[in-house]
Amino acid sequence: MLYMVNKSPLMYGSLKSALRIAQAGDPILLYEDGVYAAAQGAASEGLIREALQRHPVYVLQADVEARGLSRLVEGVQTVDYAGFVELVEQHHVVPWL
Amino acid sequence: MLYMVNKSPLMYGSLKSALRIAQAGDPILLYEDGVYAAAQGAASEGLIREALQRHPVYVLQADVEARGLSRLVEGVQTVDYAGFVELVEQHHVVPWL
Amino acid sequence: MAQKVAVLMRKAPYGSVYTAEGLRSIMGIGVFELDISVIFVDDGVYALVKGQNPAALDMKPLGDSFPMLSEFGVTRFYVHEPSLRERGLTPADLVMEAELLDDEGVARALKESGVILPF
Amino acid sequence: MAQKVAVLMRKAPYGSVYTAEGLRSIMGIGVFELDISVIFVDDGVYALVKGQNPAALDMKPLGDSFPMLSEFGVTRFYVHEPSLRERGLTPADLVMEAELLDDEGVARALKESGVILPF
Amino acid sequence: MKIGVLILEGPYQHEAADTAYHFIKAALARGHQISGVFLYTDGVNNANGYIKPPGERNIAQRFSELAGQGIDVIACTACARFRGFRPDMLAENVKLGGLGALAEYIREADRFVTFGD
Amino acid sequence: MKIGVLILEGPYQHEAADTAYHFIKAALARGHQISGVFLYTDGVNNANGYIKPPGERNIAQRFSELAGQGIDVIACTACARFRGFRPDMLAENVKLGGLGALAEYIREADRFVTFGD
Repeated sequence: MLYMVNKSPLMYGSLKSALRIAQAGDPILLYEDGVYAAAQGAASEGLIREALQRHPVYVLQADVEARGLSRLVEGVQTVDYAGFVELVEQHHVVPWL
Repeated sequence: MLYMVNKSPLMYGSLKSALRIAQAGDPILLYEDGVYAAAQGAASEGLIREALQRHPVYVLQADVEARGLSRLVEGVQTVDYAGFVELVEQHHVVPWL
Repeated sequence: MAQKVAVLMRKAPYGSVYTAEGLRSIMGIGVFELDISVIFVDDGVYALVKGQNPAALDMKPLGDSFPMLSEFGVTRFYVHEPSLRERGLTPADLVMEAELLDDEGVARALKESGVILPF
Repeated sequence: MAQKVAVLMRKAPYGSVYTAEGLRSIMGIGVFELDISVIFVDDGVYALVKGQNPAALDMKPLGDSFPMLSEFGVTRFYVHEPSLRERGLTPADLVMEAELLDDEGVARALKESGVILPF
Repeated sequence: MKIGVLILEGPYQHEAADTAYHFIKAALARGHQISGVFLYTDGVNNANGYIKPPGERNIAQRFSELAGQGIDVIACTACARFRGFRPDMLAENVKLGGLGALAEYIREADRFVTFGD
Repeated sequence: MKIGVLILEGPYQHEAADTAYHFIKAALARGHQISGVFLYTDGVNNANGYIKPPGERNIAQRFSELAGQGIDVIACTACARFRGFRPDMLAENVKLGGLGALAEYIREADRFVTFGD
């Protein structure tokens, strides 16, 4: 299952909650304001590093660029909208709105 | 200043953030989904108990009733819309949306 | 075989329309040969709390509508037990019986449905 | 004496319209004899990050508009320093210089304005 | 006192417009004046006179009634264009206007309250 | 593959309708079919043909164009009544419909994606 998270991690509990439910190996897609979770040096970095131990973690490129996020936590993979679609081809989708 | 919080405390960071900024004596009004923070036995109870040490804490009655909240943390005061207006008479307003 | 759908309720009622519309969507699509389960996680569990009375808000109460979904053929209701506990609630506080699930149980319930509708 | 207004920016840009509309509201009301300050707290500090480029979203970049608010007579910009730090950011990451405030400083800046417009 | 109100969300999706309405009614009941209600961003949709919710509260009618009592209720013109909200959709007594109206409500008000999400 | 899409938020206020559009375009570019786009709750406002954003992306036009390419785009009738959205406001090729359309898009889809807040 592809868990999709679109909220910033320091003001919203949705990433933490999604990670609690998602099973090892389930990919996590950070999109819209969710991409802030991949920022290096943020207080959420530990959460993402833990997530990377159990999940492939993706960020949506257009949302990363929009927000001027230049330094992403190592191991986080960038996908464009085509890559987003590819993830959806491979997995059923759980939008963690 | 009257700090107004309308989000639930376990999924949103707004109560915690408002309490970080509000100065001792500033009243806190919990309204809309914010009233869940006053629930007895919830994981947010510690946060409210701490808040009560420094602030008068109010919940909006109509929102409490709507959500079936029957057990409120001791010390939290209930106001109706008229009481909400009274608080606004006494204080400038900081909606912590 | 009917397509399986999980309606995932994660939001609190009344502060926003999602609980009410999640409920309405179940009644709306439930008559069209879909195999629907409802999963309450995070603030979504508040939807099932007993004694909701939004009369002063001039809104309609939502809680008691969930048990009536059985009339639409919806009988599988799951509640994330940790979400309940963190909110100081027990199954006795809810308007209906529902199967309690742990984290893994929720993941499994989601996986059993190809389609997740989040509200 | 002009009424003091504090525009309180607490939300991240692009995911929702609030940052853009907070900005637009400042330009819109700034011409009407109001004494406006802008306070960035929580995710609001993201509004000032350098290098924003929402071209692929077909949206307009917001960051560089804030320094131009001086043309509307708005010159007091405050950034909550803990919010910045928790996001792994430093003043060098921002599009403009702003006064850094601690918790108490933000409370004081809010108190100095009778009117708070939250975005 | 004079109290100004800003609403940032539309009808039904969020409770903001409901809370604003109940607050305004209570403020009037306590003898206060409302310097104005400004409907901004999605808030403009609260002024849509075509709203017809079967068997539920009519949020547009509420603001129309307040406006009918002489309270200034103004929906942001630019937001309206973004949202396909045309002048003919305006609920009775509600008007379209620019941010100058918001500035005026702020200047006149002893207190100012924003309702949003 | 066949992919179904549900949108729960209106235009401009949240990024949901933008993300949905870019996702649908990319899905089409990869050769997929869209079983349908259902506009629910505030999502119906994405179908408002009167949207005229000066100098900005026109979100209604996007969905109108998708519908013009033969993709089913349906806005929820009941939500429309709640929001004062009348049939004459519909962007070209977009239609009003009930939840049966959503059920159909779900049944036909190999994947189903919801965009909201």
